[in-house]
Amino acid sequence: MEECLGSVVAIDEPKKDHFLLTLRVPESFSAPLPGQFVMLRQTPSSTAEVNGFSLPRPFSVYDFTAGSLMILFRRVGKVTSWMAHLSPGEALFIRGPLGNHFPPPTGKKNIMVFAGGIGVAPMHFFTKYFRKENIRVFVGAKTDGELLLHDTFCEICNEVKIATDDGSYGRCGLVTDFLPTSMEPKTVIYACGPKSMLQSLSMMIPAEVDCHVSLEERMACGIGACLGCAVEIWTVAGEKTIRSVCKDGPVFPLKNVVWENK
Amino acid sequence: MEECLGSVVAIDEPKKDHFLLTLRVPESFSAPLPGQFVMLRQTPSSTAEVNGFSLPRPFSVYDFTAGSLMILFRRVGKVTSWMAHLSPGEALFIRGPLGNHFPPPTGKKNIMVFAGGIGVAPMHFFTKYFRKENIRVFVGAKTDGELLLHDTFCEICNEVKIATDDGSYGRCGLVTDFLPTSMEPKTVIYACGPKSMLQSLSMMIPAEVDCHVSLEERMACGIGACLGCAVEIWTVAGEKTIRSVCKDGPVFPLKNVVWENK
Amino acid sequence: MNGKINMEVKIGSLHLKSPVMTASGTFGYGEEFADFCDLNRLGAIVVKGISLQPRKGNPPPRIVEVAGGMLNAIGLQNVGLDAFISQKLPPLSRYNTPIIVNVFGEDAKEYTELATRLDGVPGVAALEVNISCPNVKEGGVHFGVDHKMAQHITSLVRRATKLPLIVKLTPNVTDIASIAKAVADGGADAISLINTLTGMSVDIKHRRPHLQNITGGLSGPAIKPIALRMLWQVRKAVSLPLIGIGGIMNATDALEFLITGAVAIQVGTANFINPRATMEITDGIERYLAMSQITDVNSLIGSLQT
Amino acid sequence: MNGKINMEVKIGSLHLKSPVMTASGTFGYGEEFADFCDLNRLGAIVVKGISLQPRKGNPPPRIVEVAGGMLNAIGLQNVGLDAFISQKLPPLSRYNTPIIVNVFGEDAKEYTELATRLDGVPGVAALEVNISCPNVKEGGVHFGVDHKMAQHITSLVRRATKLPLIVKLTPNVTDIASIAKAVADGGADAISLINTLTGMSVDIKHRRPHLQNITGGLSGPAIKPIALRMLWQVRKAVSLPLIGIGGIMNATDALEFLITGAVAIQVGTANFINPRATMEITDGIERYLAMSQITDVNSLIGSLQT
Ligand SMILES: Cc1cc2nc3c(=O)[nH]c(=O)nc-3n(C[C@H](O)[C@H](O)[C@H](O)COP(=O)(O)OP(=O)(O)OC[C@H]3O[C@@H](n4cnc5c(N)ncnc54)[C@H](O)[C@@H]3O)c2cc1C
Ligand SMILES: Cc1cc2nc3c(=O)[nH]c(=O)nc-3n(C[C@H](O)[C@H](O)[C@H](O)COP(=O)(O)OP(=O)(O)OC[C@H]3O[C@@H](n4cnc5c(N)ncnc54)[C@H](O)[C@@H]3O)c2cc1C
Ligand SMILES: Cc1cc2nc3c(=O)[nH]c(=O)nc-3n(C[C@H](O)[C@H](O)[C@H](O)COP(=O)(O)O)c2cc1C
Ligand SMILES: Cc1cc2nc3c(=O)[nH]c(=O)nc-3n(C[C@H](O)[C@H](O)[C@H](O)COP(=O)(O)O)c2cc1C
Ligand code: FES
Ligand code: FES
Repeated sequence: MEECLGSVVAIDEPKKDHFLLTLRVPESFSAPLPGQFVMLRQTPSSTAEVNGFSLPRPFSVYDFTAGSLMILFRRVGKVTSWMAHLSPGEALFIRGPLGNHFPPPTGKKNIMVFAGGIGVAPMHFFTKYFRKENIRVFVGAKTDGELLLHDTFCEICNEVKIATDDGSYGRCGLVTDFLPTSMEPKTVIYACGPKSMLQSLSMMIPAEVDCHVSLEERMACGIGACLGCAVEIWTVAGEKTIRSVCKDGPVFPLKNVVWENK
Repeated sequence: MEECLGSVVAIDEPKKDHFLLTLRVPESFSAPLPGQFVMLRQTPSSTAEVNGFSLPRPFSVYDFTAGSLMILFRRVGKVTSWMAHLSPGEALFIRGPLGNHFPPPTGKKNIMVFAGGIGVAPMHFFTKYFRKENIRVFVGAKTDGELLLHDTFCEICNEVKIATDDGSYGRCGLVTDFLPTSMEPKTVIYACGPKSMLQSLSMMIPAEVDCHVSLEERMACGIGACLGCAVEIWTVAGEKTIRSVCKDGPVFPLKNVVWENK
Repeated sequence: MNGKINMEVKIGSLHLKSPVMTASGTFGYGEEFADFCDLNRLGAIVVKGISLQPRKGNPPPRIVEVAGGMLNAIGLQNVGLDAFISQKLPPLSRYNTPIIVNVFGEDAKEYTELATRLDGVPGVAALEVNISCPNVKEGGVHFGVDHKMAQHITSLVRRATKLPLIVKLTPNVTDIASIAKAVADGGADAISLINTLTGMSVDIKHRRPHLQNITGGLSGPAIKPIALRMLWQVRKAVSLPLIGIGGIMNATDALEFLITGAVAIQVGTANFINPRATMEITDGIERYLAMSQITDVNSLIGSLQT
Repeated sequence: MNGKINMEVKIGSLHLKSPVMTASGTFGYGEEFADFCDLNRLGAIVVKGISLQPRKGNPPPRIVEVAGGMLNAIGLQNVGLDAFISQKLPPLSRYNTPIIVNVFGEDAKEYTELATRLDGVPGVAALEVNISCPNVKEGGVHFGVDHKMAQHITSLVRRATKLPLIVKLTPNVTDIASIAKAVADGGADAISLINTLTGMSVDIKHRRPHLQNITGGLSGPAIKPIALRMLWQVRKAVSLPLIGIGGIMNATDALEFLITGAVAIQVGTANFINPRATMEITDGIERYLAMSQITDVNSLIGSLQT
C-alpha cells in the first residue's frame, strides 16, 4: 500500500455542511472493503509554501467503484473546511485503504445496521457492498438538517428506520431506541456513530449477540506508527490491553471495547 | 491610513518569474507618492484555516491611477510564490501607502534615475509621476531575462540606457558604470536597487550632489512598531543613529546612509 | 457589542475595561496603531521596553519569518527613559486606557532607578519588569533564569515603586513555576508570561544565520502550546493574577488562555499581521461569552476542567 | 542519484550510509514504513522507545494538532524489552540499515539493565538513551533536566554496554550546553537533540485540555528554531558528534541542521504527514550537494559562517 494522488471529480453538498466527495484514484489503489478508511492530505501544490502544518485526516470509504472513491464528510474544523472548497481537478494525497473491515454477515439471518450522524458513511458502503434486502438499517441524527442517506438506504434495503434527537424527522429520540428487546439467534449488528451511541449499544446488546463497531480516535499516521489512536480492548483472558484503532481497527467486536466510566 | 481589501484585476508575467499585479482599491485608499510602498497579506478566506503563519510583505508602488494600484514583483520565496498564482477576483489586504517618498526634482536640470533589478518598480512610478523628458534613466539587470521596463521608460524619457551583468542586453557591466565622472550643478540622482549598487553609488557620487535612494530591509509591520527594519543613519552632528526604513524611509539621502564595512 | 456582558478584570489595584492588552515591543508606543484601532477599547497598552539610556539595538537583519512564527533580534532598541517620558508618554495620555511601562536594566541598580523615576509619573498605570529578554546579554537574561536573582530584582523594584508591579517571565527555563514563586515572594502584584523562546534559523543558500545576531526570540503561534503549558504550571504554583502571552492570533487563542487561568492576555506578533487584531479579539471574546451565556468574563477565567 | 557524492557519515564507530535517520516514536518499529520507503536507503532506524516492562501508555485523546505542529501524550507505550527482541527486531534484520534502540527507564537500575541486556544482541547497532521524555513522570524527565543525574545515567549505561552510546536531550531546560557537557563527561559517544517541548492546548468548546493527559510533547516545524539554536549552543560546548532533531519536514530543514553542525539528522513528525519524507529529504540533500558542487556531505557539516 502506498500513497497515491487522487483528483477531485465532483463535490456536492447534499445537506448544509455535509459533502460528498468523488475522487478519481489510480489503478494501483486497491479495492477497499467496508469499514476501511483512507487518510487524506493536501498536495504540495503551487500554494503549498504558504500552507501551514497539517496532519492527514482519516475518512471512511463511503463508496468505491473501480477508479472512483467516494467520501462523505462533515465540515467540523480546519481540514474539512479546506476540503469543502475543493473543486474538480484539484489533487490530493490518498493513503489507503487502511485498517481492518467489517466481517461479512455470512450465514446470518438477522442483520441490523446502526448509523449515527456522519457514521452513516461506512455503513453505506457496507449495505451497498453486501446488498442484502434483509439488512435492516437504523439511522439517527441530531436533526433533519444533519440526516443523511436515508433515501439511499431505502433503495437498497427493505427496512429503514429514522430517528432524530429533536423529532424533526422520523421518530423523536435516539437511534438505539430501535434496538429490539429480544433478538433471534443468528443476529449480527454493525454500527458506526458517536461514542455515546456505541456505549449505549454496549449496555443494551447481550454478550452472545455478534456486534461489530467502527471506532474513531485522533490519528496522526493511520498506519500504526505513532500510537496516537489508542483504544483499550479486553483480551480473551479478561485483561485490558492497548490496540491501535488505525491498524487493529477501526472495527472491533463491541464486547471487546473497554468503556471508561467518565 | 488603514488596511483595505483590494481585489485582483489582472496579473501578468512580462518576464519569467516577474509579475505585474493590478489591484482594484477602494476610494478610501489615499493616492501614493513615488517611493511609497504597501504591505500585502492574504485575506482570511475560506482556505485561510489551513494557511500557516505569514507576515505581510512590502512592495513598492509601481503605478497608481484612481482606484487602481499596480505592483511589480519578482518570485523569490514563500509569499511571492503564492502571489504568482493569484487570479482575477481574488482579494488581499493592502496596508498603505506607507513610508516617505522621493522629494520632487523641482528646479533641477539634470535628473538621473538608477534602477537595478526589481528596483525598477518604484523608479517607474517616479518617472511616470513627474513625466519629464529630461529625466535620464539607467536600468541594470543581471541578464536580459531579468531586464524589465526599458520600453516603458523609453516612452516616457528621452534617454534610457541599459546594462546587464552578462552583456545579454545593452552594455555589459554594471548600471553604475553609466554614472558620469563629472556632474553639472543642479544634478539630482534617484536610485533603487540592490545594496551593492547603492553602496557603489555612495562611493562614486560626490557629497555635494543630491542623491536619494530607496532602501530595503526585512519588515514585520511596515508602520514603525516592531523596529525590525533598522538602518543606521548619520545625523547632522556626524553621529550614527537608528532609523526605521518603513517609517523614516524607505527613501534616504544617500550620503546619510551608514554602510557597514563587511 | 452586548451591553450586558462584563469584560472588566482586575490586576491587583489596576482595573482594566477588557482583558485584551498589547504585548511590549509589538505595539510601538501605541500611537502607531491609532489609525487602525480604537485605543480606548484596549484593556491596557504595554509600551516597548525602556531602559535608562537610549539603545541602538542590533544590526540588521533583525527579523526573519519561520514556520508558525518569527524570530526577532531587535536588541531592545529604545529611546531611553527621558525621551520616553517627555516625547512618547504625553500623546498616549489622550486615551482613556492604562499605560503600562515595560522596563529592563543592565544591572540591579538600573532596575531600581527605572522604578524610582517612573513612580508617580502621570500617565503611568503600572510597571512590567522584563527580566527575560533573550536577545541582549545585558537585557536581563541572567535575572530571569535564576530564581534568586529574579526574586532579588523583584523586591528591589517593589521597594522603589508604589505602582502595580507586573514581572514578565522568560520561557527559557527548566522550571517556570519556581521562578514564578520567587517573583511572588519578591512582592510582585502580577506575573505576565511568556516572553520569546530563543531560536535560530539558517539561510542554506549563503550558509549563515538569517539574523545578524545569530539567535533571536521566537514569537507567534509556534510558541502558544508552550505558553499555555507554562501558564498552567504557574497557575498551580502561585495565586497572583496572571497575564497570558504567546502566539495569540485570534479570539479562540485568547480564550484558551483565559480558560486556563489568565486574568488578561497580551497580543504581540498578531499586531504586525493584522493591526486590528486586538479589536477583533475583543469582539470575539464578547461573542463567545454571549453565545455561552456568560455575563461576566471573570466567570470564564480559570474555568478549565481537568 | 549522483554516484560521485559521498553521503556517508560517522558517529563514533558507527558508519551511516546517509545522514538521514528516523526519530524514535515516529517510525514505529520500521516495518510500518516498508511499503513507502526503501528502508535500505536510511542512515539508521531509531525504533520506538523501549522499557524493561511493556507499558500501556496514556488514555486517549493522545494527540492533537496545533499551529505548526502537534502535541502527543503517548505516554511511552511500548511492547517491552523481551517482546522487542523476540518480535520486533528480527524482521528489521532483513534490512541493510543500522537499528538504533531508543531506551528509557524509570530509575537508574532499569537503564543499566536495559543497556546490559541489549549489549551484544544481534542486529542492535547502537543505543539512544532517552533521558528526556516529558510525558511520563517516570520517563526520565528528572534525569534529563539535571546535569548531575544526566551524567550519572550516562556513565552507568556507558559501563553496561560496548555499543555506541547516543544520549538524547530534552529541550525543557535552562542551559542545554551544561547538560550536554555532563553527558559528554559521562562517556556518551554522541548526543541527539531535541526531544519534544512540553505544551498544552485547550478545547474552548468544552473548556478542557485537548489531551487527556493535560500536557503533551510539542513536535513539528514549530520547534525547529529552538532545536537549531540548541544544536548551535551544544556544538560550541562539546566536541561529540551531534544528531539534529526537531521539525525537519524537508531537505531545506535538514540542511539547516547539517550546516549548523549536526553530523546526522532525525526525521520525526514529518513521517506521519508524508511517509516518504525520509526518501525525499535524502534526495533533496543530494541535489543540494550536487548543485553546490560539494562532493562530500562531511564538508557541509558545520560550515555555518557567523
Ligand atoms: C477511522 C475514522 C473514520 C472517519 N470517517 C469519517 C467520515 O467518513 N466522514 C467524516 O466527516 N468524518 C470522519 N471521521 C472524522 C474525521 O476524521 C474528522 O472529522 C476530521 O479529522 C476533522 O478534521 P478537521 O481538520 O476538519 O477538524 P479539526 O480542526 O482537527 O477539529 C475540529 C473538531 O473536531 C474534533 N475532532 C477532530 N478529529 C476528530 C476525531 N478523529 N474524532 C473525534 N473528534 C475529532 C476536534 O476535537 C475538534 O473539536 C473519521 C475518523 C476516523 C478516526
Ligand atoms: C520598501 C520595500 C519595497 C519593496 N518593493 C518590492 C517590489 O516592488 N517588488 C518586489 O518584487 N520586491 C519588493 N521588495 C522585496 C519584497 O518585499 C520581498 O521580495 C518579499 O518580501 C519576499 O517575500 P517572499 O515570501 O516571497 O520571500 P521569503 O520566502 O520571505 O524570502 C525569500 C528570499 O528573499 C530574501 N528576502 C526576503 N525579504 C527580503 C527583503 N525585504 N529584503 C531583502 N531580501 C529579502 C530572503 O532572505 C530569502 O532569501 C520590497 C521590499 C521593501 C522593504
Ligand atoms: C519585535 C518584538 C519586540 C519585542 N520587544 C519586547 C520588549 O521590548 N520587551 C518585552 O518584554 N518583550 C518584548 N517582546 C516580546 C513580546 O512582548 C511577547 O512576550 C512575545 O512576542 C510573545 O508573544 P506573541 O507570540 O504574541 O508575539 C517583543 C516581541 C517582538 C516580536
Ligand atoms: C508520537 C511521538 C512519539 C514519540 N516517542 C518518542 C520515544 O518513544 N522516545 C523518544 O526518545 N522520543 C520520542 N518522540 C520524540 C521524537 O523522537 C523527536 O525527538 C521529536 O518529535 C522532535 O522531532 P520532530 O519535530 O521531527 O517530530 C516522539 C515524538 C512523537 C511525535
Ligand atoms: S494513527 Fe498512528 S498509530 Fe494509529
Ligand atoms: S517594519 Fe516594523 S518598524 Fe519597520
